[in-house]
Amino acid sequence: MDLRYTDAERAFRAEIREWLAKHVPARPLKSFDTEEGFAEHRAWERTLYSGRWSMVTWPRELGGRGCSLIEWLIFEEEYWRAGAPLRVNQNGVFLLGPTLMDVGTPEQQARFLPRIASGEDIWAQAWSEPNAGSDMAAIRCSARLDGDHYVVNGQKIWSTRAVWADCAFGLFRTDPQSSRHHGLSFLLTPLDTPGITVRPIRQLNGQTGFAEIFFDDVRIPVANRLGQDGAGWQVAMATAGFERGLMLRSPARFQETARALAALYHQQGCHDGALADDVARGWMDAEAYALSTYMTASRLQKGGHIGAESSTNKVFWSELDIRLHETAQRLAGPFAELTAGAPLALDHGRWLEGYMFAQSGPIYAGTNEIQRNIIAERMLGMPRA
Amino acid sequence: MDLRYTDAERAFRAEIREWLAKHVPARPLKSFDTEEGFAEHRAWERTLYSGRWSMVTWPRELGGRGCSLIEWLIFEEEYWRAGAPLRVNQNGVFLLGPTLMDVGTPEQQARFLPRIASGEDIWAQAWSEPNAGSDMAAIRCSARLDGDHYVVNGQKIWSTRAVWADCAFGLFRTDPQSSRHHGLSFLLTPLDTPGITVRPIRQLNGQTGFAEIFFDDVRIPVANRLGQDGAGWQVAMATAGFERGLMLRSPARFQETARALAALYHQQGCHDGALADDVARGWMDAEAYALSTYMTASRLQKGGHIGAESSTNKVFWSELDIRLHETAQRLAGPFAELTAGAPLALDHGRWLEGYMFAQSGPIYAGTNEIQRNIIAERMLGMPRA
Amino acid sequence: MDFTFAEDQVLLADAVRRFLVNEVSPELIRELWNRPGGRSQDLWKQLAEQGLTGLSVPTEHGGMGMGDVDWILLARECGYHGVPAPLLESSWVAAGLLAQLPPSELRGRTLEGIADGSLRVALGHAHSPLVADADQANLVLLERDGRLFAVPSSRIAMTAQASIDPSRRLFTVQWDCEPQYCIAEQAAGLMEQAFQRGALAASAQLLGLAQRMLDLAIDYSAQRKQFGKPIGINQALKHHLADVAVKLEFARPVVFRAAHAIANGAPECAVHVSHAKVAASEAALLAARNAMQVHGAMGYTWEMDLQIFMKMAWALDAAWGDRSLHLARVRAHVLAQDAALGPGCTFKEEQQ
Amino acid sequence: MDFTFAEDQVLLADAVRRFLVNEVSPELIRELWNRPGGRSQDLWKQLAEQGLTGLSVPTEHGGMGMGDVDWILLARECGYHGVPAPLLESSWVAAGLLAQLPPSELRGRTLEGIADGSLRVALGHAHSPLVADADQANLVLLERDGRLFAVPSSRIAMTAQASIDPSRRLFTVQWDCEPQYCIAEQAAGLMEQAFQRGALAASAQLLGLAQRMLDLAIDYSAQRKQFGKPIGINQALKHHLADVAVKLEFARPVVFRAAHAIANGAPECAVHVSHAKVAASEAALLAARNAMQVHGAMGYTWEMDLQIFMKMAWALDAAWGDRSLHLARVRAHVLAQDAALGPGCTFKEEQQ
Repeated sequence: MDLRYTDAERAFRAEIREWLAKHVPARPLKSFDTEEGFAEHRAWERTLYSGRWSMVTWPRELGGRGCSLIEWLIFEEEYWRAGAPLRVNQNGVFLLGPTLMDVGTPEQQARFLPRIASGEDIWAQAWSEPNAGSDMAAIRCSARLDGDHYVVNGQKIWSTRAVWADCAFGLFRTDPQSSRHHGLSFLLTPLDTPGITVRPIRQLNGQTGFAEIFFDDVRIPVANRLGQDGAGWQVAMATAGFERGLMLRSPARFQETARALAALYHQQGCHDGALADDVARGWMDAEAYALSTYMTASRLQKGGHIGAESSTNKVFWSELDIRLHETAQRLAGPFAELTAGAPLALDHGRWLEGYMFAQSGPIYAGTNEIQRNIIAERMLGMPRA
Repeated sequence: MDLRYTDAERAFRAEIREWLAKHVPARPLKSFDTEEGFAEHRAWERTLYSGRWSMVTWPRELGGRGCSLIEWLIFEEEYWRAGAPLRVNQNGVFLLGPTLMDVGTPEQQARFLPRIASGEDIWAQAWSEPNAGSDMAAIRCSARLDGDHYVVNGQKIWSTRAVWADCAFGLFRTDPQSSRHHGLSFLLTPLDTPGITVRPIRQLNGQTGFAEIFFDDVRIPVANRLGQDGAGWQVAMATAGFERGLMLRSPARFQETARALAALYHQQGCHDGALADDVARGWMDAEAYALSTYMTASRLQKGGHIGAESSTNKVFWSELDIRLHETAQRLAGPFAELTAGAPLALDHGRWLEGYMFAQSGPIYAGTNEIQRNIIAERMLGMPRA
Repeated sequence: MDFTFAEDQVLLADAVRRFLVNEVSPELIRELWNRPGGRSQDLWKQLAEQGLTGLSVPTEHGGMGMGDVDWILLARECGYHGVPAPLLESSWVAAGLLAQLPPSELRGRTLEGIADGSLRVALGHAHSPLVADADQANLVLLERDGRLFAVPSSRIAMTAQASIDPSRRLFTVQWDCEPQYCIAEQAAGLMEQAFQRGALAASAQLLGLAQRMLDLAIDYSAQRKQFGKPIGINQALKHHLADVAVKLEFARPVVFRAAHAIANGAPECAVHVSHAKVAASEAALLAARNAMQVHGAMGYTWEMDLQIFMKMAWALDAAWGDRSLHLARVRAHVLAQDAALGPGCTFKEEQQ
Repeated sequence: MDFTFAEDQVLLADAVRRFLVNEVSPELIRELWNRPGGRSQDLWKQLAEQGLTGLSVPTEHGGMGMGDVDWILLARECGYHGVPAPLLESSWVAAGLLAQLPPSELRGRTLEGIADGSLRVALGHAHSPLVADADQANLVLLERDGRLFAVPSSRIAMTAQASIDPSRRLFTVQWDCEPQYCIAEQAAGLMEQAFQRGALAASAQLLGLAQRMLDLAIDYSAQRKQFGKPIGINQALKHHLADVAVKLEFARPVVFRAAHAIANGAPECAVHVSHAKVAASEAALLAARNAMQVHGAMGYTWEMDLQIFMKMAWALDAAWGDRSLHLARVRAHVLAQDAALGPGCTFKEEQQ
């Protein structure tokens, strides 16, 4: 155990810090759940790519930096510290990218990866269906083989980024006789393919952060299938593992929120002892999440694997996020109800916006009830019903 | 709605307050989970009876005062305010007594009620069995009819007061062919009947607050059956309703604890804001429980019935009791671990003792998990599995 | 001692509930959220026709002369249905304050206007710079330097401050101190009582909102299927909603009792109101959180009604004194050296 | 940056675990709870034979010269098995303090005694008047007026203060200030470090206790049947224990990091230790509560092992600084005007 950074790690930090200081936009970008904001974020992804910072853990030959997980954590720390924009490209960089590297053919890797890296293709997820949310094995969207194409029919829902994204990846039932998690395949498709209709879903904050995707005789080339026909579930589980595991929510995000919360405490001239404790606990828990991630990253670098603790991560950060924003709402006093547009809204409305977004944390990427089942059954070995 | 006491209610309060001031023992009695303490408490029940205070809600002809539920609440407030002893006779006064009045024959009422009122007979509960705890319908203790007696065999467990009590009441399976909640009967028996063995169970605090009761060909007269043969479940549910409902834990108990907690806060010279809030919240919740009970009592007096809210009561007071004692333990700082015998123990060790006892609250009289199921299914109408 | 409502109070609440079920649907609320001005004159007219605008107005001024305990069940219904109109602020809180003033032409005229629905009165208080509905009110009651003013809204410069609940139309106000608008030289007691009444009204609405969100979640849990069965069979979801039921069950009597305390001028009234606001807020916030969790991703959409009531709950948690303010009042009471705590003190002041 | 343990540290912990599984059973703990004096000379001898008593003692005095990071996994095992002996207090905390002193005959002799198991040293600290194991220790390290004393226990008047965990033998002490027992003129820094090390040792034990209670509850939930099935199939019980697992998962790295901070004299060491104590305490208390709930009425009995570890957790929550003390330290850090918070500050001091 040595909790000092190496000289190389410190140099890496200095490099990204310097680059960000020069490049992070002076004014915050608009939300990528708006059309204009999406375009701004896409441009930011290109800027990141120009500095080879868009996917630091990817191999050098793909335009990445082959960073270790510790370096990735340093990158994230500096990124959040600098107040850089959220990553509109997250689905591609952290989910599809690693999956492609794992199970994609060389041809697929060459076709898709560079365009993800450069931000040319922004990817949407197409997992859930109206009756396949927590129960993802209930997927019914069909993909019938017809020559060298699949013909896809059905509906997806809760597709993040899908409103303005270029492409989508997801699971489809390629074997009509199959049930549950058998007979599914993992397909990739541009969203401008004929027969695809994207219907935005308006969310809590009034914006359209996700969408329904309707497939009506949509032809997807067999070459766009990732992994074997019928092996989609396994591919998807690996992807979901990346998601829940380490990279969906880096600790830096919550450390930044905890820092801002302490600043808000001072700004509001608060002297409420219970709220002071809540602020302190917010910091403690964000630190704990960071320490846990450093420990996991160290272990993975030595060849370890991430298991059911990805479920403990999901539960912990999503509930921490709610607590942090609840505390902020209490610190805001009578101003807690003001939205971004109100002149008296604190910190330009970030806290209320964040509070709303935090509501989704215990739900997406597998509800926390499902995660707790997984923890109890797979990590603790408790009996199934 | 009129939240002022009537003149009669005020006079009642004055009367009990005066009597208690004269009669409450100057030094606290020993725990009734010890032999000596049990005897002391039995003597106290006789003293209470001598003043007609042992069962104020019972009819006058049985030695009670025919008090309204509001008067009962006043009685309890004064009783706890005066620091009077816990009621060793609780099973008889609040559970068996009302059940006897409901479904007992005149002969049974004449036989059992006066001896309960006077404290001559202290009753134990004999509900649970080793494999019938939360699942009380799994009762297997058999009572085979043989002439004008039942012959009882089997084992009961978690029988409160049974170590030194005189009699016990409980459910027994009188129809060997029956299953679940059918074919059970509600029987009463002296504990010195041949064939009965009582084995004390040592609990968390080292004392023996409950016991196992073993029945080996024990003969119980049919005349000791309460209600019809095979109708024991219905009789027992009525009894359990009394228990969970209003009278098991009167609000005064928690209001007294909340008062003592505020005193402990001052005594410890505490300036911790979060703990100050916890003390305030303890008071608020104890008040809320009192207000809720006054509302229920008012409603019952107008002919209303108590339903699934008895489950919300159980959940609320049991978890409140834990919070109150957790706060006390935190206020105690380094002294929190000291037991009654330690010279530096705060308030003669009442807080740690109470903390241990509070642990049982969410478990006995139906675990809080079962209560929450009942609330969801019976009160909210959610679907069963 | 009788902690039940009178039969006519319950009947009135039933009647108001039937009225609101028909007239205030989530569709109306959504429509008003999108309408400039955000208010429906029709709805206000109907409320006046029902006599609700004049509930607190003395009978000699055309009202029903009712009190806080009469209001409390109605206010809960207003919360349950999310009434997108300043009924409670104008007809309970402001009217209650005006009714306390010595008789005057302005007082009489204003109370009559409130009763017949032709006038609306807004009110600012010391614990927030935000004044709800200042723009469409005829008068705004405001305090300055210890004196109370009834300022025509035309004499006030306003800046809109958008709330997460678009049914709440908030403004910061700038106004000059014109002596002709002064209606009382000693504002402190009146404003404190109005503040408490406002907090009580918010508490009652929060009870209603909590119940509404609970009901929505129960319904959703019965309809929505996963793994081939209604999601409501999951023990975790049952316990989420049971927790809400418990919280609500023990907030309700606290709010009712606070209404009685205000109505009877109980000496520790402020503590009871603060307790009520904290308890009702926390019940509603827990209902919002757990109903959201039961709804899953659907709860996060604009389409589901849950979001409407959730935002109303969030807003009312902040309004009329936030939890820190009200907790501090309770704390000061409980931790006072001479505090009368413990059994037998619950209705102490009512005994005197 | 490498946040993993070295292989030999893990192997040592494995060996100690195997030793404790065999030698420290709940039966032994129960027996010692009933034995006058409450300690087993045999067990102490075995601990010495394993080299554990001399782990912190410099090699020149017959010890193994190991540090805080080496200890941490072992201390967790001591918690898991409820070791009823003052190993951590004497051989880690007191030995660690003595090792800091300049060489002297007393220092050398005492450290050698600690290493070979012939001597035990107890320690009092400023945040509690209670001294553990003062009666059977040969020396008690105590501070007065800023100076550090090593007082023979024969020179101390003691009053027993019974703990809920009978394995903890607590005393208040009275002693005269005899100059020949003074071992350092400047006690403050040494005592503060010893206090932190004590809090760290308690934190590690609390991690072990939490894991033990979790394991007991998992086992019980699989064995105990209700309604014909193991109770562990109930989602409510699964979630109770999943909550414990989450709490524990995020307390563990905090404790490990605090060990590293003490070992390396990190400038914000006190904050890290306080964070560790709070996190480990709360994980253990949640484990106690939820394991109790899973055990049902059985958990409330003396017979089940749960009560042993529950009481140990309650006691250690109070010992070596309670939560209020440690939370206050963290709070002061977080709310300092110049606090270095936010991303990139986690290992800030280690960078320097």
